[in-house]
Amino acid sequence: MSEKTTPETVTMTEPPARGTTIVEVQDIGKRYGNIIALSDVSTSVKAGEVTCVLGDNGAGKSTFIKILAGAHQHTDGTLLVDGEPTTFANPRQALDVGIATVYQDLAVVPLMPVWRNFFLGSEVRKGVGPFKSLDMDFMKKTTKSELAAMGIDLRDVEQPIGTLSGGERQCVAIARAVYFGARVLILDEPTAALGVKQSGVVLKYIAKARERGLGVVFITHNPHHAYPVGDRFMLLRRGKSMGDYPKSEITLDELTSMMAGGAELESLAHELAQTMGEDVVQEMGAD
Amino acid sequence: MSEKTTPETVTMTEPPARGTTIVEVQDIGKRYGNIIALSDVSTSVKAGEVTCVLGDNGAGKSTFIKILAGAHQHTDGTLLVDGEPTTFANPRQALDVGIATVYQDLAVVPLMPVWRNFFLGSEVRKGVGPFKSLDMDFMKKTTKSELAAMGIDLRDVEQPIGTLSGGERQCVAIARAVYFGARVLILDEPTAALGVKQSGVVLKYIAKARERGLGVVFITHNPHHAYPVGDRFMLLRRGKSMGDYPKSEITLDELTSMMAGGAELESLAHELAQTMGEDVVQEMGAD
Amino acid sequence: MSTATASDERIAQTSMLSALLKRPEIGALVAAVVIFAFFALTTDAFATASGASTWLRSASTIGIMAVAVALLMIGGEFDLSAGAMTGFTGLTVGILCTQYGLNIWVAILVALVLALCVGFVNGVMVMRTGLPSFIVTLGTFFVLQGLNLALTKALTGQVAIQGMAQVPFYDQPKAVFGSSVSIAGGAVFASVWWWLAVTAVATWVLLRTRVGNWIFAVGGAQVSARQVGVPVFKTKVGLFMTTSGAGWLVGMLLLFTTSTVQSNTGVGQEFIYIICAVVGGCLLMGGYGSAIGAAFGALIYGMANQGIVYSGWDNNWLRAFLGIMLLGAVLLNEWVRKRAEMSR
Amino acid sequence: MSTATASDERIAQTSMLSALLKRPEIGALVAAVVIFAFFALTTDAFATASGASTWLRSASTIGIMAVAVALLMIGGEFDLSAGAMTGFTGLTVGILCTQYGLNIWVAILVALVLALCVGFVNGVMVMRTGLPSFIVTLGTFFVLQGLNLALTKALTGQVAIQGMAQVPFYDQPKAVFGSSVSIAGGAVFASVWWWLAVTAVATWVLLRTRVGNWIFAVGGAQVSARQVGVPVFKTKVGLFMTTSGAGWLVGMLLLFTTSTVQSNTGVGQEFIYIICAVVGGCLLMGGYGSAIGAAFGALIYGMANQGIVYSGWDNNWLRAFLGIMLLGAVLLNEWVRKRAEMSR
Amino acid sequence: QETADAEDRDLTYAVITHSSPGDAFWDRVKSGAEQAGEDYDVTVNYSNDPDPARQSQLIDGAVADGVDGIVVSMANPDGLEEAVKRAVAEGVPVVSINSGIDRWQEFGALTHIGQSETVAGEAVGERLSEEGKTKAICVVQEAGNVGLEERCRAAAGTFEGEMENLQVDGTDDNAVTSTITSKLQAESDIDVVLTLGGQYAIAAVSAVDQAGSDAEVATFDLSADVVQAIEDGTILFAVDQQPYVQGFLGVTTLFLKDINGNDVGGGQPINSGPAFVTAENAADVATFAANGTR
Ligand SMILES: Nc1ncnc2c1ncn2[C@@H]1O[C@H](COP(=O)(O)OP(=O)(O)OP(=O)(O)O)[C@@H](O)[C@H]1O
Ligand SMILES: Nc1ncnc2c1ncn2[C@@H]1O[C@H](COP(=O)(O)OP(=O)(O)OP(=O)(O)O)[C@@H](O)[C@H]1O
Ligand SMILES: [Mg+2]
Ligand SMILES: [Mg+2]
Repeated sequence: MSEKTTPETVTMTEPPARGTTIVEVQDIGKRYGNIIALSDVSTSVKAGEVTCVLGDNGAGKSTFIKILAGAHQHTDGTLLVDGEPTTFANPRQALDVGIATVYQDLAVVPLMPVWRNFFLGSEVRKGVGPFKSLDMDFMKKTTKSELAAMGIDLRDVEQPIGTLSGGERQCVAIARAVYFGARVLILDEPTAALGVKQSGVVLKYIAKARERGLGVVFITHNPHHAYPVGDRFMLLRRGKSMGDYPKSEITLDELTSMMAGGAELESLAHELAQTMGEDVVQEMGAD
Repeated sequence: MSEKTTPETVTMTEPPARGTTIVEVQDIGKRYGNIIALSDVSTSVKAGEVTCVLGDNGAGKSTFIKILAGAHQHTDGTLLVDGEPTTFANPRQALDVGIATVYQDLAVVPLMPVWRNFFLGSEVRKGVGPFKSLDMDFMKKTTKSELAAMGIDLRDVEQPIGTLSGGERQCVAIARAVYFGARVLILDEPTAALGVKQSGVVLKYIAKARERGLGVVFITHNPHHAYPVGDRFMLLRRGKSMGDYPKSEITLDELTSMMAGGAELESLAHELAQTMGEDVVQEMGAD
Repeated sequence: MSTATASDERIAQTSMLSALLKRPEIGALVAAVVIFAFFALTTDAFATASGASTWLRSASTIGIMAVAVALLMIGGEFDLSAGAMTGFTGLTVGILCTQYGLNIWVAILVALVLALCVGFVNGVMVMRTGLPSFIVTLGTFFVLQGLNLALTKALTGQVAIQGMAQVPFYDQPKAVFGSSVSIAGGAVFASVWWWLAVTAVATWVLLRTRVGNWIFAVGGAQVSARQVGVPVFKTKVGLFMTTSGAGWLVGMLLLFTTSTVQSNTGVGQEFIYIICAVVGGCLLMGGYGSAIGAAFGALIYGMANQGIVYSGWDNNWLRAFLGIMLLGAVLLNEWVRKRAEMSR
Repeated sequence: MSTATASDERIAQTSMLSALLKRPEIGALVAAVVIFAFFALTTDAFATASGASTWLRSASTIGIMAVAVALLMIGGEFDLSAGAMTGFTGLTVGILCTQYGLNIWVAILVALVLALCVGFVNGVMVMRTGLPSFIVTLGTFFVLQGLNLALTKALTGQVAIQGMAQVPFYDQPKAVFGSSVSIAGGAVFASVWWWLAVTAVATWVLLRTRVGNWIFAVGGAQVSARQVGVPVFKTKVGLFMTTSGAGWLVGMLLLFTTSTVQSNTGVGQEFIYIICAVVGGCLLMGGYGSAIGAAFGALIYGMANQGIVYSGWDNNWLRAFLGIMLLGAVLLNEWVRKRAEMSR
Repeated sequence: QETADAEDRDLTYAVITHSSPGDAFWDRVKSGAEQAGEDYDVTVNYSNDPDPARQSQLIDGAVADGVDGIVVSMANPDGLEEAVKRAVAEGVPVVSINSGIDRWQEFGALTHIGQSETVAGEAVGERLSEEGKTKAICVVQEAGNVGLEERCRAAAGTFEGEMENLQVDGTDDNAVTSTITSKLQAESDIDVVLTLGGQYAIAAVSAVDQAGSDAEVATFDLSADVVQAIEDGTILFAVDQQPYVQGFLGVTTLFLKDINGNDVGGGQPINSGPAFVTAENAADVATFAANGTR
């Protein structure tokens, strides 16, 4: 993993045959103490497919993907990787089978420079034996170019990542996952802090990853982001799965109203209309 | 400030006359060491108006509002509050003149219970003299109801806020600012982590606040969120102001393409089209 | 305390007991009970009234400081000068009375003012320079330690206060700080009552007042606390002054119980206070903990220290036993806390 | 080092010097120079070869430990058993050689293995139980302290190692750990070379290797580090073992320089190490610091300690002077660092 | 208290001193007390704490534990006054050792077994004057320790030349050597270094060597290495306060009181030393020093 030396923009190895199931979950569940954050969720991540996970705040989306990423262990049900029942003891094991993740809270070390964060855990080294040392030039260059490709023009890759803006940090996390994602790419609200342009780039990345045969799990609250790139849509509500629809069975409008909880949205639009005027609500409705 | 006892959903006091300038900045700038995050920005926040601040990631939006909120001190230019040149030494001073803020990083204390976070810095007390103690019942009840009004049905207000989902935490920060915002309400990407329904509630809150004569500063990357509620749109790019437009001078489409950097977006849509198919790009374009 | 909707399907179970089990001090309480039971069963004197009198006394002065240090730690800071402060205030009173014949109450007041000043300086230095309190108060510690030795020697020619009992009106403060009442045959020293009072007040402040809220906030996330308008500066300086005030109280208790203080009194104790606070459930990085837990931590320490002596184990191993007992208590503590987490 | 685009209009100015000024150790370097200059100017003996020999020697053993402790602190942990460890290893070798007649090199190896085991146990306990290392290693510290006293006493009948110089082949390890060479009229002890070597290796590891990256990461944000695949467990346990290994090295240096160790050797020194690391720019909460800075911190401490003696100030005030000097150094340090921040 | 006869020796004595942990001098007191316990087949519980408040708690604890007698060192008599008086009032016989010669009668102790740091210190001061020394440093390895301060103060009192205290960090051997070296470098007219413990004498010898000074080393307390050094002539003399005697006699006094009703000393204090170990008699004590009993 750390022996990559080709400074390509997006490096992906070992693409599995399109349509094969890479990761599958059956009746999976997670409790934090007596809080049941997730229960009885079943779905699968297939090569060359984008699975969008949708749902209200607190529905359990992040909990779900943390199980896939090895950051949390499930307390009920089964997780199958390549058909084998697995429990990832830590995220390293998930990374080692080619699952790369962008966490909602980004998983960066604030005081460390941007480039060290980018390659953290998968450092590129040169030299031999006990005198192997970091290939700093390569890593700095790569970090800068990968970020530039996302439209982030960093002043200085030596800057502690904690001093970057929210969106810049988000882009580092995404660029890193894309760079190291080998078979599955998991993205938890990657576009939340991003501008329109950067969001577009991320969607493009997702499409490219799908193209190359990776399985992608994509979480977002924006139906306009989810619908164009998604192949399947899994809906969570209050920790339970409310269904798993292929794109052919659902339209953007249905998706939007499902995400918003149907009827409620209309009454909301109505309320807003009273304060802001009718024309405004039309725009709103489109969202 | 802490003597509020009416558990109204949205409590706002002292609404100034509509259209009066509450806060004004002239050629304001901010440096972090040798990094110039913001320079020469001028604008004003008026009672009963929503000023949207737009711009790419890292453009300086958060820096700008942190100056208004007293969290950072400006290094150049002037900040006028009610016409008086001011430098807020700390956010308390800003709060005391009625400026409440939702920070992008939320400003919550992860290990503290939700209700203590909600009232932190503006605790409600009962009793007399040195034996004043916290009015815990009132604070817990208020927290629960304010969050319920935003569509967040919390299991337990005693839960440490660090264990809430990203969106739930966001809602606490927003509900708090709305509850305590007296004259100016500043919101830094409040809807970023929110679901469709919760975003709608936040927009409704903004509309209501405007209605009641508060000045609102609203930062978002979503033109569909900005356009319906905004009265003026200020565009930042690389720390500089690119203009300050009233709603009458700009359409949603212009706004969108301005936010995305115009031409670039089109080439992006084109690229995505090649991988995902034409129909998809139409949806994208709408965003 | 829990306001959870009982009918929420996302909560497995909930009970009154579980609310109690969530408290940070629960582990320390269990550990204290276990240690008590152990020594009560294995030694004769431990569980007698006069035995309890001894370990309660030794726990009490440590306990008062541990509670104050716990507040400070919850607020995210350390005070390494806390130990030397107990000696400093005692020596101040001793020197002023025995060498300069100052009225004893006035001397006590002077010592209090001096202590608060040191606390204030500590707090202001930490807040103004942005240096870690660990280092700033270490500097103060060294300075106090040096003053204690050098001034005492220079002014009294000795390294300990002598002849305190002959000072006029000695009996008055002695009644307040150094007396003891006999309960069921065991002497209960004034320091024990003070300890209970300090713990009760600290617990009330922490959980039921605005200031308590601020203490948790400045320790848990200082930037966030500042952003929502918590007066961070005042809160922290106040905490440092509270700690040095507690140092004064303990200095008085030591002086009037034994009628002497030495120039090295309290040196090295600062870490005992921190240990007690941590055993009692405080996080080292701040933002979490309890005053009552720190009191239990001191009780554990006092009981272990005295219990080992009662057991008649070879004194050379004292430290080793203490270490094992401490580790045991903390592990038990943690185990209980984890179980409590699971069942909450 | 800086890869900033020179033409970026969002950067005010940038220079080669400013990259240097960003380093965490810069403040400590300046403070060390100031203290050196102060004593060199105010005393006669300080800046002579034989004077330098003395303060370098006293800085060296503290410095080695400070560097190891700095790595551990950057990794977010403390080791309070580090001081007692220096005594423990020295006593082990002393007892094995003088009481059991073991070959001296074998004894040295046994001590190393024991030290690494203690480090390993420390690390595993911290990682497995989730307890703060402050408490776990405090337990180990007490246990070691007890063992040092009780075992030494039980096995040798004394509280210090006697007759070490009469052990066969004593000269061989003495040459490695306890010899001195004369440079420009001043004796430079082996410990000084070891100190330089340890500092250089630690700096290289920290800044130029993968492990160094991991150390910063586990200290700065353990959860995040784990999420991106850093082997947190191995890194931390390795750090604890490094610290106890350094304790072994210092134990050997002490034993073979003075040919004796006492049962209380190193007790209380653990805080000196932490102080030196913090003066050298390490953050107490981890994730930031430098090995070379810790070495400067030890240098400052060593120079201040000896310089005060050279100055002939009233020795009772030693601690007070030390405290003031420490505060001064740290304040200067901070001031330089802030200036550096501004101009970077 | 029951009066035990020779057959029924189920006796327990507490020895409570003001020693810091690991102190070589007090370690010998402990050895003496424990040896006496073994010889008489009685239980001896040794405990120590330099802090008078803690020490008086230990005394209270021993009383609560129902011991048959207490041996106590009273470095800071004011601090122990109440506790000792309480013990006596409870009928527990108390013997004071080492320090406290002025107060033991007042507190109601059976007797006092000396000698104190003062007596030893004064003897050293005189001895150094006899040797013709003019400028001395007294090396204090633990700041603020009452016993150590007293030794230096008493020595300075009888020494005709000039004597100054030097504080060193006793837990860092390297620092001890360096600090003494620095002092000798800074003041080359120092002609004697007085240390307060065997280990520190060894460090002082190497410091003298390091500094190229021609000062001589004298010390309190013995150890095998010190005796060796005296024989080799690198240490001038050591003063042996015979701490073993203090521990042994303390327990013996209580024991005799218990089994035989004896009042050892007959209301007068008993002297336990000091003795000087010099090149002449070093060989005689060498074996005892190696055993850790002198
Ligand atoms: N403390 C700091 N030190 C150095 N640079 C900083 C600091 N804070 C922010 N910056 C820099 O200032 C610039 C503006 O940051 P700011 O957070 O204001 O951006 P933003 O417009 O809010 O972006 P986003 O939409 O991503 O939140 C960024 O490039 C960031 O790297
Ligand atoms: N460590 C934890 N302890 C207790 N409860 C937790 C913990 N982590 C999450 N939860 C709870 O589990 C539920 C699901 O959280 P999760 O983060 O998975 O939601 P989400 O769907 O990602 O929401 P969002 O869209 O707001 O990010 C939330 O109600 C949250 O309060
Ligand atoms: Mg989430
Ligand atoms: Mg921002």
